[in-house]
Amino acid sequence: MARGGTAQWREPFFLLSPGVAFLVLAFFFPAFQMLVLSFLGKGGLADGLTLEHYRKLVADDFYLGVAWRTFALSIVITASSLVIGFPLAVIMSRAGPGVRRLLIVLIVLPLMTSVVIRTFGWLVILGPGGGLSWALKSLGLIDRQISLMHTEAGIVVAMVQVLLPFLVLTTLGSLNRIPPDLDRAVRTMGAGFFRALWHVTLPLSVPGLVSGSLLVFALSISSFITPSLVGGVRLPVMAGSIYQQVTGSFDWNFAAVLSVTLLAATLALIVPYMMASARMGGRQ
Amino acid sequence: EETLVINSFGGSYEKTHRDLVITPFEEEYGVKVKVITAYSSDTLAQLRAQKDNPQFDVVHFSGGLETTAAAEGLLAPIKPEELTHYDEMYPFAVAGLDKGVGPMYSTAVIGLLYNTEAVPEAPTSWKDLADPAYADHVLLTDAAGNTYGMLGMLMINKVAGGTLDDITPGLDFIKSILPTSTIVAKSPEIQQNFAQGNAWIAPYAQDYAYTLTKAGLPVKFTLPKEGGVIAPITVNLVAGRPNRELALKFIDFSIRAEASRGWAEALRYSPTNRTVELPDDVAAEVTVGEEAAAKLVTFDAETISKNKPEWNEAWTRAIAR
Amino acid sequence: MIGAVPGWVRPLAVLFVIAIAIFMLAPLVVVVASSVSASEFLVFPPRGLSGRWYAEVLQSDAYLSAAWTSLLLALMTVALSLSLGTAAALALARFRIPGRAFISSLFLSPLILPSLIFAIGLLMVFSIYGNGPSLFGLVIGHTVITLPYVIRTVTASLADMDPHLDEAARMMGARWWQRYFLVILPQCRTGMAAGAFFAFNISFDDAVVALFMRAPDVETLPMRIYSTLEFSPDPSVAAVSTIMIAMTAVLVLLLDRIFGLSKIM
Amino acid sequence: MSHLVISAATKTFGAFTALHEIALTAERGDFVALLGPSGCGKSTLLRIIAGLETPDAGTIEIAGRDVTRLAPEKRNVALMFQSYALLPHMTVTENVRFPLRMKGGLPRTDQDEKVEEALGLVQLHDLGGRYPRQLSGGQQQRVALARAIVAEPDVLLLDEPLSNLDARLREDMQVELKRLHQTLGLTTVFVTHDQTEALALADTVVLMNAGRIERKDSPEGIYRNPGTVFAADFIGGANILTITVRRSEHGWSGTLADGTPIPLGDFSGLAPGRHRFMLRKEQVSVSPSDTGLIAISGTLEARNFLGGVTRSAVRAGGQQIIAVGDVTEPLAIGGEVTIGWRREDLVPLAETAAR
Amino acid sequence: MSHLVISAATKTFGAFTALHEIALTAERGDFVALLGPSGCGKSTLLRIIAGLETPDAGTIEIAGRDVTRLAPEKRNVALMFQSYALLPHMTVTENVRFPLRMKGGLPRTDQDEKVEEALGLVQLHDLGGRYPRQLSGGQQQRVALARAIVAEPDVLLLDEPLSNLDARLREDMQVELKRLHQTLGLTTVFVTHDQTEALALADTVVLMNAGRIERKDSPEGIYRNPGTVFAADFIGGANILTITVRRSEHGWSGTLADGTPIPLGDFSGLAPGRHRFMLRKEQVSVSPSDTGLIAISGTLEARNFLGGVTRSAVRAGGQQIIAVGDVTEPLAIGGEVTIGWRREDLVPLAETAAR
Ligand SMILES: Nc1ncnc2c1ncn2[C@@H]1O[C@H](COP(=O)(O)OP(=O)(O)OP(=O)(O)O)[C@@H](O)[C@H]1O
Ligand SMILES: Nc1ncnc2c1ncn2[C@@H]1O[C@H](COP(=O)(O)OP(=O)(O)OP(=O)(O)O)[C@@H](O)[C@H]1O
Ligand SMILES: NCCCCNCCCN
Ligand SMILES: [Mg+2]
Ligand SMILES: [Mg+2]
Repeated sequence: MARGGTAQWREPFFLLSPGVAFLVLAFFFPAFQMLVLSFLGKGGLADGLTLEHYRKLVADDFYLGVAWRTFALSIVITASSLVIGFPLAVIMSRAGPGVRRLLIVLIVLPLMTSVVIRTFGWLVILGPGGGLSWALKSLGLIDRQISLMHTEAGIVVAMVQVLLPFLVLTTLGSLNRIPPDLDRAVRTMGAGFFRALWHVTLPLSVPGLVSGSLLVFALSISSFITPSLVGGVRLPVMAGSIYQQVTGSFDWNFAAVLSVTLLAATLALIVPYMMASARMGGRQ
Repeated sequence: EETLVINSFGGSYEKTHRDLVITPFEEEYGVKVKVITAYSSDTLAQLRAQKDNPQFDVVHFSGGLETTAAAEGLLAPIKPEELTHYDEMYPFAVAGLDKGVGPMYSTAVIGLLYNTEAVPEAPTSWKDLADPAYADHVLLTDAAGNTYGMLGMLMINKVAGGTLDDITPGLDFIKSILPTSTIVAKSPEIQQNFAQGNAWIAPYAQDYAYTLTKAGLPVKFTLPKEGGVIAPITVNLVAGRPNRELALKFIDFSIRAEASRGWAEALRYSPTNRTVELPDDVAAEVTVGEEAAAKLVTFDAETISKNKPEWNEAWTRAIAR
Repeated sequence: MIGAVPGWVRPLAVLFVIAIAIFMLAPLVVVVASSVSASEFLVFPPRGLSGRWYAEVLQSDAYLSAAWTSLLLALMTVALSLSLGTAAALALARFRIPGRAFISSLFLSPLILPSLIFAIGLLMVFSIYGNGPSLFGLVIGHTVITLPYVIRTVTASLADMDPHLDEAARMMGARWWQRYFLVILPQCRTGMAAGAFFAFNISFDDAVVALFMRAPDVETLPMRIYSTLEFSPDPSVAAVSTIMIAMTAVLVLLLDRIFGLSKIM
Repeated sequence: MSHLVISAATKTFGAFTALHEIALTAERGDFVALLGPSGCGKSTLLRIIAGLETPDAGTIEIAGRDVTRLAPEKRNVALMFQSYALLPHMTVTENVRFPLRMKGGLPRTDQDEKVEEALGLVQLHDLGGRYPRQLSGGQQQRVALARAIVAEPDVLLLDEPLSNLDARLREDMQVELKRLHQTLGLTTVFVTHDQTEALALADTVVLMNAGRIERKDSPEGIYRNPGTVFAADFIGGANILTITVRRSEHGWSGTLADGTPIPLGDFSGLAPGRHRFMLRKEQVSVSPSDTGLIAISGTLEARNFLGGVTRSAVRAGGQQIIAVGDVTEPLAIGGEVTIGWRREDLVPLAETAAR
Repeated sequence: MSHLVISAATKTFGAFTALHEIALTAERGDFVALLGPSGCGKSTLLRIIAGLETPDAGTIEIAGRDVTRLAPEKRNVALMFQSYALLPHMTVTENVRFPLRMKGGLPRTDQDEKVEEALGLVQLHDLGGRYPRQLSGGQQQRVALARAIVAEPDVLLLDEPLSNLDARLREDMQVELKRLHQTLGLTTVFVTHDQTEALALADTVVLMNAGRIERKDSPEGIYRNPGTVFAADFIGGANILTITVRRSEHGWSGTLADGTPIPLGDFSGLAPGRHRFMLRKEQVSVSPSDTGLIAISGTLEARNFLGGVTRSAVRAGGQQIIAVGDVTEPLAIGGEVTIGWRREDLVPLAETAAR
C-alpha cells in the first residue's frame, strides 16, 4: 500500500517496534540466557565455554530415550488430534447455529480449565477403580480393573483432551473461509459427499490443519504438568526432565542442554513442515 | 516499617505457619512479613537464580536442601549465641549450625503408612514392602523429585545393606518390587491412591498420615523396627541480605517451644524443642522424646547434598520403563 | 440439498459428537461433582452432598486474594499483550515489510519454546538485572506467552478486511488517529476480543511461569490451587475450579452475545 | 415428452416464499433465458433444478425421470455459479477436468482432449496452468463456463455467465455460447439480468417477478407484446403511458394524464377507462415541428449521445417520454419539440400477469 | 488556469509501467470519462489524483495548487472506490456523514441535512439505518456515491460508479449523476469500462490504452472519428476493414482482403497501400438484393434479435462484417445477402496513436 505524502516505512515502524523491542528483551534475551548456560562450565563464565554438558547428553542413551518418547508421544498426540479434530471441525462448520454454539462451548470450556485440576479429573477417571475402568467393566469389555494411569496411552488421552481445542478452532477458521458454493459446485459435477470432502474440504482446510497441528505439536512436546501427573515418574518426558534437572538435580547447565535440544528438535520438525505448508498455502 | 521476605509451603501448612510464627512475630516486633509460597526445591531454584540479588531473607526447607544451599554459599551461617532458644533444642536439631545451615524448627519422620482396613496388622519392617501380601498395593514416592521419597529410598537402602556411598542394594530392592508397585511424584497422588484403595502400604511421612486421617481415610503411621528417618524442616538465614538482625529474630522466634508444640498439635510434625510438652493423644501421633529420637536415623546432610545429583540419575534410570 | 449428507453418516456424526462431548467433559464433570462432596478429600463419585467447600472458598482470604491477584495479573497481561500484539499484527497484515515472514515467526516463536524453559530464563534475567520476580515480572512473562495468540487472532480478523477502507478514510480527510480509532481498530475488534479471551485465560490459568516467577505477596490462583493440593487436598480446590469453569462459561457466552462465537474462534 | 419439466415448484426460506408454484418445460436442445430483477428467484430456480435446494412442493423431471429427490451428483446437470465456485487449489486445467474425473469412465488422454476443447471455446488455451487467483474476473468466469460444458450434461444451467465481461468480450462469448449450443444441442437454462442478452441468445425468454413467472415467450414475442406493465418496463425499458380510453362513434380515443388528447387505433375488447400502454423508445420520433404522425408537443429536457443513436428526454402529456433514435436537427435543451409515433405502436398492457 | 492539471505523470510498479507520462487537464465543472480496457491504468490514474499513489515523475495541480506531494486527506478530493470501501461497522448514515465529521466545522444539524440530501440523490432515503452488509450490491454502490459527493469536494473521482447496477437502475443513476453534476458543478473524473456510459455522461472522453492516453475528445468526436484502430474497435465495436487503396485517374478505389473491389470517397493525403477503415455496424445495411449503395455480397451467418434492432453477421470480402439495424425482410441463415453502406461511412484509421 503506497501512500502519498508520508514515508512508507514510518507507520509500520511505529507499529512494530514496541512489540519487537519487547520480544527481544523479554523473550529472546532470557532464551539466550539459557542457550549460554548450556555452554558454560560449572564454575560459570570464569570456566569459559565448554561442550561437556552436550557430551553428557550424547553419551547417555537414557536421555535419548526420553527424547524419543517425548517425540513419539507428541506425534501420536498430534495425529490423534488431527484424526478426531478434523471431522469434529467439519461437523461444527456444517451444524446449525445452535449446535455449533454448543460445540464451541464444549471445546472452549476444557481449554480454560486449570491444567492441574483437569488432570486431577483424569487421575480419577483413568486410575484404578476409576470411571473408565468402571465403565468398561459395566459394559462387560474387561473383567479386571484396568488403569491407564502411568501409561503412555493415558498421557495421550489426557493431552488430546487438553490440546484438541487448538486444532479444532484453527481448522474451523479455515473451514469457515471456504465458500459454501465450492462444495455445491463439485456435487453438481458428480462428486458425492465423501469425494467432495476429499477434493474440496480437506485440501482447503490444510492451512488450518497445519497451524493447528503445529500448535498441538509444540504444546505437547513442551508440556510437563499433564504428562508427569498422568504418566508418572516412570515415563519421563523432556520437559519433565528439564524441570527435574532444575529443581531436583540442580544441574542447570544440563537443563539448558536439554532445553536447547528440545527446541532444536522442535524446530527441525516444524520448520520444514511450515515451509511445505507455506508452499501448499501459496497455491491457494 | 521493616519487612522480611520468607517462603512457606502453602495450603494448611502455610496457614499453621502464619498462626504459629508469622503473625505473632509481626505483632511482637511490629514488622511486616511477606510470604512467598514455594516448596523447598522451587525455593532453592529461585535462590540460585537470584544468587547475586536474593529476594528472600529467611528460607524454610524440608528434606535437606539447606545443606546444598549452604554449600553454594546461598545461606549465611548462624552462631549458637545468636539464638536465645539454642539450649532448648535437641542436639540433632542444631547440629547443622556448624555447617552453615539453620536450625530444625520441627521434623517430619519417615516411616510406613498403611491402610488399616486392608492391612489389619501393622507392618513391622521396611522389608515388608516386598511381602507378596501387599503385591500390587505398594506405593512408592519418587526419590528424585520428592525429598520424603529420597529419604525413604535411603532408609530402604540402609535396611537392604547399602550405605550413602553405595545405594545399589536399595535400588536393587526397589527394582525387585517395582512390578507390583506404583510410584507417584506428588503427595496428592498418595491421598488419591489410598482413597481409591489402590495403596495399602507406603513409605512416607508421619505428618501426612495425619492429613489423610483427618480427611477420613483409614490410614496409620508406623515406625518399623529398623527405625525411621528424620526429615529436617529448617529455617535458614539467606546470605547477602541487609536485615540480618531481624531475620535472626525471626529464626529464633521460629524455634520457640510454643511454635514447636503448635506444629505437633496442628499437623503432627515432631518437635525439636526439648521443652515441649504435648497432650497424650498428640504425643501418640508424633515421635517425641530422647528415647524415640534414638530410633531415628539422620543421614549425613553433606553427603546427601554431594551425592544427590548422582542418586537422581541412578534412581530415574532404575525406575524408568 | 438433497443427499447433502448421506443418511447413514448423520447418526454416526451424532454418536461421534456425543463421544467427543463425553471425552471433553468427563474430567470437568469429575471436578464439578467432587466439589459438592461432603467428604474431606477429593473423591469421585462424591460421598454425600454439601456446599461447604464453596462456603470455605468464598470465605477464604487466601483464595480470594489469590483470585484478585490473578484477575489483576490477567487484566494487565491482556492490556499489554493486546496493545503490543494488535499494533504488530496491524503492521504485519497491512504493509509489505521486508522480512515480514521472518518478523511474523519471531512473534510466534514463544509458542514453540517450552514455557518452562522461558520461565527459568526470565527468572534469571529478572534476578540478575533487576530486583527479582514481581507482579510486573509476571505480567511481562505472561505477555510473552500470550502475544502469539493475540497476533494470530488479530491477523486472522484482518485477513477479511478491505484494504481500501483505510484509503477511503484518508480520502474523506481522516487523520492518522481517526483512521486507527474509527476505521482500522473497529475492523479487527473480533480478533482483539478473541485474543483478549485467550490472553486472559492463559494468564489466569498459567502455573508454569508463575511457578518460577514467584514474588512476595503475589500468589496466583493456580499456585494457590497447586499448593493446596499438596498440603490439604480437600474439595475446596474442586470448588474453586468449578467457579472458574462457570466464569469461563459466562465469559464464553458473553463473547458469543457480543461478537458471535463462530466469528471469533 | 419434454426434456425438462418443472411442475408447481414452490420454495420457501422461512416465512419468505422465493418461488411460487413455478411451472416450466423445455424441450431437448432448448435455450431458455431466465430474466428478472435481482432477488426474483432466478438463482433459486436453477438451484432447484440442480438439486442444491429441495422444493417444498412440486416436482422436477429431467429426461423423463423424476429427479425431485435425487442428489445433485446423480442428476447429470451442470451448474455454472454466479460466484464461479472455482476450486482455488486446482489449476484451470484441473478445474475443468474435475467433472470428467468425477464422472469417470474416460481415459486420461480423452479427458485432456475435452479439456483442451472446452478451454479453446472460451479462448483460454494458454492459461491452463494458472490458478484461479491468477486470473481476472472475466477469465475466471470463462473457466467456470468451460467447466460447466466440458462433461456435456443433460441440462446446462448458467447463472449470469457473462456478467463480468466487458462489452467486447461479452459479445464474443455470446456468439460462442450460441454456437456451442447449436453444436452440442444441450438443453440450456441461463440466467441474466441483461435484457439484450436474453433476447439475443435465447429461443425462449422466461421473465420472472417476485418468485413467479410473469411471462414466457420467444424473444420477439416478449419484446413486441410484453403483456404486462412490469414486463414492458423491464424488457427494454419502454415508455409507459397512462391513457384514459373512450369510445365514440368515430372509433377509439384517449387522453393522457394532463388531458392531452390522443387518437387511438382499434382496441376491440378493451373496456373504456384508464389503461396503460407501452410505447417503445425507438418508436418515438422527436422533431422541432409537427410531422404528420400522431403527435403531441413537449419540452426537451435532456439529450444524450449514446453512440450511433441519441437519447432524448421530453416532458409531454404530464410525464417524461424517452425517445431513442437519430435526431439530426439541432434541438435546444428546454425548447419546445414535437414527439410523434405511429398509431399501432401503442401496445396495451395488463396491470399484472394473470395467475 | 485549469482546475485539474496532470503533467507528465508516470507511475511504475517495479518493472511495470502502469502510467506513461500522462498529461490531462480539466476545467472547473468538467465531466471527464476515463475509458479503456481492464488493466490500462484507469484506477491508477485516479489514485494518483487522489494522492493514494505518488507518481514517479510529473505533477498534479488542483485549483492552481501543486498537490503532487500532499497527503490525500489534505487534498479535498473525493474518491469512490471500485470496491465501494464502505465502513462495515457504520450504518449508511454514519458512512455518508463520515467525510463531514472528518472535515469538521459543520454543526450536527447541517451535517444531517447534507446527509439526507445526498441519500435522497441516490434514492436511499429509507435505508439510512442499515449496515452495508444488509444492502444489495447496487445499494452499496449508491451509498458509496452519496459518501463521495456529500462533502462537495474540489474534484470528484468515481471508479466504475455504476458497474454493479442492473440496466434499469443504471440508466436512472446515469441521469441522476448527470443532473447532480449539473447542479453541483463538481469537476468530475469517472472511470468506466462501458463505452455507452462514457459517451452518454461525459463532456470529454479520455480513452486509455496500456498506460497511455490514446485519444481525448468529445463523445461525438471520438465516436465519429476514433482515429486509431484501437479506439474504433473499443468504442462501439465497429467493423474494421483492411483495404488496399489505389489512386487512379477516376479517383480513389480499393480492394478488400479477398480482392473484392470497393469504391472509395476522396481521401486526399492518404498514401496508396494497405489501410484500415472503420465501418460502424449501424451504418451497414443488409438486404436480399442490391440496393444501389456501395454494396458487396456475402453469406448471412447469424441473426440475433436484440430488442428494437437485429444484429446480422455476414461473411463478405473475406471477413465477418456485423450489421445492426432493422431488417424487416425474412433472411435465411446461410443464404446470400447484399450488404451496403454509404461511401462516406468508411473512416480511415491510424494503426497506433501518434506519440
Ligand atoms: N438460503 C436463503 N435463505 C433465505 N432467503 C434466501 C435464501 N436464498 C435465497 N433467498 C432469497 O430468495 C430470493 C431469491 O433469491 P435468488 O438468489 O434466487 O435471486 P436472483 O433472482 O438470483 O437474484 P440476483 O439477480 O440478485 O442473483 C431473494 O430475495 C433472496 O434473498
Ligand atoms: N500495486 C501494484 N503493484 C503492481 N502492479 C499494479 C499495482 N497496482 C496496479 N498494478 C497494475 O497496473 C496496471 C493498471 O492497473 P489499474 O488498476 O489502474 O487498471 P484499471 O485500468 O483500473 O483496470 P480495471 O478496469 O480492471 O479496474 C494493471 O496491469 C495492474 O496489474
Ligand atoms: N488457548 C489458551 C490455553 C492455554 C493452554 N492452557 C494450558 C494451561 C497452562 N497452565
Ligand atoms: Mg442470482
Ligand atoms: Mg480499475
